[in-house]
Amino acid sequence: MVVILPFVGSLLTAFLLRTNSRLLPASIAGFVAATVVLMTAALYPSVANGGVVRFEIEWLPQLGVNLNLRVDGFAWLFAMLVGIIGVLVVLYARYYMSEEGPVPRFFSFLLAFMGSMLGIVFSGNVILLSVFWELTSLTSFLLISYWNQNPAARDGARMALTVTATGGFCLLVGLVILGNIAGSYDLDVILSSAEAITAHPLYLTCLILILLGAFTKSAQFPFHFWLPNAMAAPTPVSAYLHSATMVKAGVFLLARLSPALSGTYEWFMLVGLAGVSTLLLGSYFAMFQQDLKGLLAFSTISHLGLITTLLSLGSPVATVAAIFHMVNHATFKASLFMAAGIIDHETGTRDMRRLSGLLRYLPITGRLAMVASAAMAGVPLLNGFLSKEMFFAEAVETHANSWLDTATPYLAVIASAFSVAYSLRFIHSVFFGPPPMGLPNQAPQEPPHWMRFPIDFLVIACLVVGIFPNFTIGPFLHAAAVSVLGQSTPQYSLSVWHGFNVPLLMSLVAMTTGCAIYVGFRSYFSRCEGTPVFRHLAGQRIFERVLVTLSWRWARSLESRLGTRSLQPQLRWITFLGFLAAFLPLYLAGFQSRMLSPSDLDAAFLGIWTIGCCLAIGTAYLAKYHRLAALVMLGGVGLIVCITFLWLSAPDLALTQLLVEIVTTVLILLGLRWLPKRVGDLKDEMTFRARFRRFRDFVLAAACGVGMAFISYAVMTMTVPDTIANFFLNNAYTQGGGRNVVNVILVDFRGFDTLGEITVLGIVALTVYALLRRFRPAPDSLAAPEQQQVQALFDEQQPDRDAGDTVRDYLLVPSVIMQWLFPVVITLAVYIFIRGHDLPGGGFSAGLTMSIAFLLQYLAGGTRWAEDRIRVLPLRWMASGLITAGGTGIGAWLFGYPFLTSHSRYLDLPLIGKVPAATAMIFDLGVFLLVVGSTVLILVALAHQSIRINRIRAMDEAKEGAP
Amino acid sequence: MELVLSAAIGFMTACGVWLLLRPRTYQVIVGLSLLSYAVNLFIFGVGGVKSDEPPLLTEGASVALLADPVPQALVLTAIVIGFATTALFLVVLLASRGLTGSDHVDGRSDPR
Amino acid sequence: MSAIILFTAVSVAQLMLTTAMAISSVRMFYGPRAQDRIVGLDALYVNSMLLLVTFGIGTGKTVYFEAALVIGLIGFVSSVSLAKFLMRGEVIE
Amino acid sequence: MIAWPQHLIVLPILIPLIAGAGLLFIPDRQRSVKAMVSLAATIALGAVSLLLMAASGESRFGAVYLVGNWAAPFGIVLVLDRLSALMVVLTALLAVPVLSFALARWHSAGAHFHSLYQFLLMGLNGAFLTGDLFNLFVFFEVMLAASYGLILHGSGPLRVKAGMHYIAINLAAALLFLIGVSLIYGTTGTLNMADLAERLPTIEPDRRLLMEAGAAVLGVAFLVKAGMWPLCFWLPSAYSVAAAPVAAILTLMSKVGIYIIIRLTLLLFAEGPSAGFGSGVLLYGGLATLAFGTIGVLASQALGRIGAYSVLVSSGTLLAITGLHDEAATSGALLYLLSSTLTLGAFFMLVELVERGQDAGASVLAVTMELYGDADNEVPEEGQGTTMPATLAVLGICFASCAILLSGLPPLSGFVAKFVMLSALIGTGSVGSSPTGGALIFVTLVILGGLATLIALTRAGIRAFWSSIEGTVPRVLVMEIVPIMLLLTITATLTVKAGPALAYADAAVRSIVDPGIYIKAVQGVAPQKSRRDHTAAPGE
Amino acid sequence: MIYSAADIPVWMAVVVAFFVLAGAALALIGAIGFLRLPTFYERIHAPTLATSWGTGGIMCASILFFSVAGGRLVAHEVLIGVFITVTTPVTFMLLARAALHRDRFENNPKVPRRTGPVKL
Amino acid sequence: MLPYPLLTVFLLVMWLLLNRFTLGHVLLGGMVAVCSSWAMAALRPDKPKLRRWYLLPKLFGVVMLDIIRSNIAVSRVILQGRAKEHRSAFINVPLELRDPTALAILSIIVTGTPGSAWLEYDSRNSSVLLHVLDLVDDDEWRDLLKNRYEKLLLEIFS
Ligand code: NA
Ligand code: NA
Repeated sequence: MVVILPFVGSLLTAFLLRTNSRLLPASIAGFVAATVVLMTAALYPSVANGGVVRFEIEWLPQLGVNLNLRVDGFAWLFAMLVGIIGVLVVLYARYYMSEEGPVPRFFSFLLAFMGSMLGIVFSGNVILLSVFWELTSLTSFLLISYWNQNPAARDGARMALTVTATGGFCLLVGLVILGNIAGSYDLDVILSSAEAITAHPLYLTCLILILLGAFTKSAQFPFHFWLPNAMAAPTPVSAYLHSATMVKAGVFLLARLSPALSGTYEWFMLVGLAGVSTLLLGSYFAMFQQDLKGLLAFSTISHLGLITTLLSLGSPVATVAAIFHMVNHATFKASLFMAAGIIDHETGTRDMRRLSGLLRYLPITGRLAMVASAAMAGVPLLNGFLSKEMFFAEAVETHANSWLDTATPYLAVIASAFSVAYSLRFIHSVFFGPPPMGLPNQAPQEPPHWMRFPIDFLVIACLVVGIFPNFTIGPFLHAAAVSVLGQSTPQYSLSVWHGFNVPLLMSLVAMTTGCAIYVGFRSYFSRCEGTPVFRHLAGQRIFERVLVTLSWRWARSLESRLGTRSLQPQLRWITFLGFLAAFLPLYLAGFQSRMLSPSDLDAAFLGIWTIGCCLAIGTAYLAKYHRLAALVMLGGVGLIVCITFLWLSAPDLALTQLLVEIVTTVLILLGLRWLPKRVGDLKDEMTFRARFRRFRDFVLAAACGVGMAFISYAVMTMTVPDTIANFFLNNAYTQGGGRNVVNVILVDFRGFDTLGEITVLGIVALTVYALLRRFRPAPDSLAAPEQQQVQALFDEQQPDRDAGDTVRDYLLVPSVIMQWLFPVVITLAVYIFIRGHDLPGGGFSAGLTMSIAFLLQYLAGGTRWAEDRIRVLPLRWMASGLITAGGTGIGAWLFGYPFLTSHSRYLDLPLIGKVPAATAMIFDLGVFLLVVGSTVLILVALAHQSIRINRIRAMDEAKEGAP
Repeated sequence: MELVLSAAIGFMTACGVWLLLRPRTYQVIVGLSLLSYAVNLFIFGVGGVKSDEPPLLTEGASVALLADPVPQALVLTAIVIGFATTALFLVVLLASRGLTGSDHVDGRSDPR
Repeated sequence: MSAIILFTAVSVAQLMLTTAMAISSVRMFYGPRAQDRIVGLDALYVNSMLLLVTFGIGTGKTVYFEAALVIGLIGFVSSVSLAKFLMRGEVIE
Repeated sequence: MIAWPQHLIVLPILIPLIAGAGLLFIPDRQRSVKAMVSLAATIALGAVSLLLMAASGESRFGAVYLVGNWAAPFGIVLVLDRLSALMVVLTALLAVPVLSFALARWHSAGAHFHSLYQFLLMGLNGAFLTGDLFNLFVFFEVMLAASYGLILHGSGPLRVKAGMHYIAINLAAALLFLIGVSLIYGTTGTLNMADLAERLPTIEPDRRLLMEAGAAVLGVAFLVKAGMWPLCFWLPSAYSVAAAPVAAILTLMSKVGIYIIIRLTLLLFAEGPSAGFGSGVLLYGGLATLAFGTIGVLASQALGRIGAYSVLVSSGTLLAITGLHDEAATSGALLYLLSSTLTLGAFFMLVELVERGQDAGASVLAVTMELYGDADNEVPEEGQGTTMPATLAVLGICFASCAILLSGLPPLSGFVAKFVMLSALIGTGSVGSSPTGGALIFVTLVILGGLATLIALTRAGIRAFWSSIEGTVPRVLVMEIVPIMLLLTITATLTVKAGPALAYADAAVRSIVDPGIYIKAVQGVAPQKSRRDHTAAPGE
Repeated sequence: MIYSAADIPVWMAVVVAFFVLAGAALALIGAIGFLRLPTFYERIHAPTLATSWGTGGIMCASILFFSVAGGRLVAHEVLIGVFITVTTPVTFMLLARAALHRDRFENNPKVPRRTGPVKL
Repeated sequence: MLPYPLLTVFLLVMWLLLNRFTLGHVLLGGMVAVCSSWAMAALRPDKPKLRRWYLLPKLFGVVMLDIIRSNIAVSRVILQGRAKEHRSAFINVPLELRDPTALAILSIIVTGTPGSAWLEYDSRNSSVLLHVLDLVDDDEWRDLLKNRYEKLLLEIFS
């Protein structure tokens, strides 16, 4: 419920997008956040003594991933942190956010983020945790890019998202591995199977992946660079996400999983190395920042490194210290960010070089900031001091026998010194010194009281915790520690004074050195551009360069290298892979075909195919320059194929092939007119590449040819004992009522195929029609063909001739013959149709014949003449055909049979006798109608282009003539 | 028969593939036609080839010797679909030629 | 006896017709003009039609007749279209 | 007499057929009538498919329908099991919103949009339902023919060029399909998938080898459709230039190839002498596709191309999973299939709306000219779109959802599906077992793919929504944005109801991994008692 | 319907064989002429051998064979003859005309001119 | 009802030749023939005025004989090859025939006969250009065309 609430609030706020007020969304947000705090607080009694509160909704029970919430001490403490700081940030933002912006959006995102964060904290299931994990990445993206007009905000947001989402993906995989090692994704199970996990061969992989997730989120070196860039976000966002909560998710996760993962050498080295280097580098970089928020960001990085280092040590006390420091850091850093925001808000700049002596204008804010900075620097009596002391104490102790362990105390002191230096710099350069010159806002003044209230609150918290740790944070910290460490929770003391010991000495050294550094390098700090020594280690630049190179340059060149946009290579691939697909299985298995036995060789058949092959080669040879010749020869090949079908017992195929051949030839001829003139036999010089291409294609073609020949021989000489054909042969007459088995298969046994096939024809006709409606020929095809121009000119030049005489005379006699053939061909079509069920023929051949009858009339008289006399409405034919065929099938339902069940009987007609009648005939009629419609539509649509072009030409000429 | 037919299929496949890989749209459409001849014959052949045994039933005759009607039915479907797609490809290549002014398969206008 | 006579005659006729087809296809390939190629195609159609009829006589079946009939009646359509294309540069005006 | 509900199985094919044909009777001028008829048919299709899905879950195996009342290996059977029901439902779920999107303007950009659309649905459903290899070819062709028409819908140089490539490639693939099918028939003597699976173990070795060669050739044909590298180069161009609703519905097309591959590999090569045939190719081909798609996504600037390459990413993922032969991962893959198809469908439509703002609809239509037959002008009604103030916000939210879904970020269904696959592959349950090398590469690539998608989409999204200085808000109709939101809502439902969805997917996978169930179901159905009476026929 | 060659008397077989061979021979001669004749206008005469009595012979053979073997008049071959006779001239006329056009356009002196030159 | 009786009869005969001669086929064929004739009527061709149609068989016989004769002649020309020089030539024949159908029949006769080819009809001059493979005498050819065929055709179509 606590988790859901912010999301509900978020949605609610999102619906307020149109309001101009910032009060309403802010109040909703504040109310929600406060409720969250109260509800969480109410859970305290149940978790105080190591208790756990659970709540579960089923989501993916098969994989053991459910909406499984689990609150223990640690989660509770963290949730309180999220909630309280959330309330404060909302309050602060209510004043901070300008009214011009889409404020409801801001609060909506903020609440969504809060929910996601709480989700991470409360997840009792690691997968659920990673879900919320990525949600925080997404919401933070939206929050950082809140001022999306600003390129820096966009880039910063994108970088943050890219880095943290990458980490999130890694984390997911790591958690999946972890879950699989443990046998469950349940957090409790995972935490209790530490031995199995650390002993597993995938432990290291899993650890690295999880650490990647945690480190990216918590801005650990070398993934720290996104955080400073995320400072383009509005300050409340920085205060909330980038100091108090989201960046803590990484260390939270480390702490959460440390019982299961820690304690190994790998853990110590990986986590420790990252932690120490982050600690050191973060503080080092922070000293040289000129931007207030930049300084705070690097400081945050450094403190996160501190927490990570603590967690790397793996000792119980270190873990307690880590948890403690998470809380402490959140309090002082959030207040510092808010103070920086106020400074920015009031003065208009965050550049420390321009700021100076602000204590005069912002006395209260300044003092609050000083206290918070002191806490950051680890000054005694403040909460920062306590956790830092614990850190020093732990650093000194020996945990692992390695150089890193030895170096840690020294590095810790150095980093601490740096942090003193930058804290000093923050305070001194901003609040002290001469009054500022040339600020964008000339008169900075204290903000409204309620805007400052969050800072007041947090700084007081720093003080109270720093002075009375045992009464304030003590019990909560204990509950958290117990829930993480369980039985091994150590005895620790939170008192301010432990006596004079090594950690105190280290603190003193760091304090003094820090002051010395600041005093020594003060002027250098304010002059420097970027960070010395590590200037070129600008993570951001490297990241961007890598990203651009990887995701843009390499990707583009790889895309063009691995892919293509041309057709030829693609077809080459397809043929090549098709060849391999057939070749490899046979080759690898050592397929042996039987001996080639010269089966009964028919001389005429051999002769026919000798011709056929020659024609095929001729076609291939002539297709480039002699299109018409190639078409003629292609027609020859088609004819040979047709003879072959007939020769080899397939009269139906022969008939169909023949008709299709004729129609196809006419079709291609109709198209030929629109292709460019090709000047024959221009032997273009062949480059080596072109030669190579040709050679390669030749080899491929030959290989495919040989392969097909081989396979077809192998399969032809192979007898299959029980094919389904036997059933058809035995039942075509008794069950299907036809003697032509092929036709019975087509209209009855497999009529469904035919239904689909005629649909294809219909679709193609529609497509052709649709495409040709927008057809525009190339400019060089626009003119009438040369022959027509010559003939028209001749008619024009001869005094005794009228325009069009030549063509009229030319067609006079042939067209008479073609007209008289019209009824004859129709009769033939009817004949072919009627006999189909018993003998070669059928709806398809009949339909083609019928359309050839129409075609002949178009040929004889031209489009206008033909359409003046016979108006074919192809769409009607097609639709009727499809509906007839489909309707015949549906008709079977009326008799309780499945779709397309045929029925046939002999009708006893007077005078005539018994006549076979089958519903399959009606189906075939549908086929006939559709074929006529489609074929005519295709032919006519193409033929119409000539007329259209005349019209276009006329229009163009009119246009030219007009001006 | 089988030998001649498979050689023929091989020949037509080779010519068809060769044309299919050429750069001119017209060559491609002719190549596709040749290939579909080859494939149709191939489908036709997989049932085994028999001369003079068309699958037409006659009273009292044995059906055992008749040619396999299934591949024939499949080829019929394939012929129809092949016809349709050839028509379509033709129109598309015309449209492409009209819009790009070139009959290159990629619409390029350079001669090679 | 009649079977032998017929078989021989049909086989020889088929060979002759095949040769005729081969010759026609030579013209189809060499031209020299488009007209020659088209006449070649037409001749190829006619000769193959005759071949089919002899095949029918040889096998004693009438079912091969339809293909021949179709060639006889509409086989000319493709050559007519080709011819018209040559004359007018366009098949259907 | 068979029970009426049995006929429902054939309805997903018949409704679009009759609707598509009937629409031809309505003249082009009565566009709104056409639109209503088409929409009604599609909605009816949706209702039927949901009924079918419910029915398929009732028994252990769905149902088998003998078209033409012929017993199994001889006639054509339609097989409804959970998997095919799922695909049919997916088709309808995508089809209804896409059609309503198209009704806003795209349906008038060319002739016969509605008929072609219906025929496409018919082909898709037929391909999903059929249990016969050659019938599958026929429905593939129906689907492809309609897709040719739809890809060219709206015409214009880009579409025509991409369409030509698409057609040429698919024609070549269709030839391979035919070669494969006929080789299978020639070596086994059957076309029925169940019968084939039953015969396969017992045929002698040399026939089996040839059959495998046939299956491999067939596989190449499917892989062209599925878009496996290096057979996929046509896909980005074709999908990115197609009209938005067309591209949206075409996202299903690549899934058909995958569906068939899943079905056939599990049916034919799950066990017996040919077990595991081709799985290496699927796995490594799938991985290559995944990698190529990822690269393409990164390398693309235009949103349309990003979407198209995402189709490849999704194909690659599914192919690789199929090649891995892991039951649990396969059910994850089914979820992934659902999620990615719906998302990409939404994405393609969204892209058009987003880009409309940038490119003033210039790409919408090529030159309109006077037409063959009746000379009605076909200028789509511009100016109906009102500029909604919240338009950008809504588009932005949709875009973000698509980005989250496509990159597999939590919490939406893209993540759920990916997680199920990863979880399965990394090896749930078997403590101590390590995943295979292929699985590890797969996991890596899937993660990288998600990341690349995220990078590319944020880059593109920022450019589209935030960087436009002018901020020209695209003119968008409510009826255009609602379908997109509907699709996204479906994915959201899928997220919330992930448990039941996964349970369904598990059941679907369980019912296909055991070929025996399928074979028994198909062969167990006897035809109705015949009424044919030819025995009394007079002789010729 | 299947008719066996053994069903017909020998003399009939001889007659049928004659017609078949005569038809085929004419077709072959036509083809040879088509190959060998020097100009196109001459060449188009040759194939008409095949379309006239080439076809005629083989059709007669077919009619005789099937009628005698089947015991009833089967004359559908007549149709083929008629159709071939009617349709072949269409092609030849159109082609010859196209050739004429071409020759005139190329100013080939061997063909008769139209009345008047054509200049494009 | 029957726009072209002769055509209808021809179609019926065609149907019966294609199928078998039964009552059913006569009826069915009749129906098909009538419908096809109507389809023909839709084309609105110039209706030929057939007068003495009974002369058609005579024409048929004459042509058959001529074709046999010319078959032999042309075969000889081809087979003898270079040995016998033939003289091919173009001739122009003026015609009185105007009816398109009659012209069509004439053209079929001329082209169908080996050795002669119908090249070009000029409607202005009403003349036809023929090509003859082996021309012995121009006038003999003109005479053949005009007296043997055209006269008969003029009688049939008047
Ligand atoms: Na300063
Ligand atoms: Na002649």
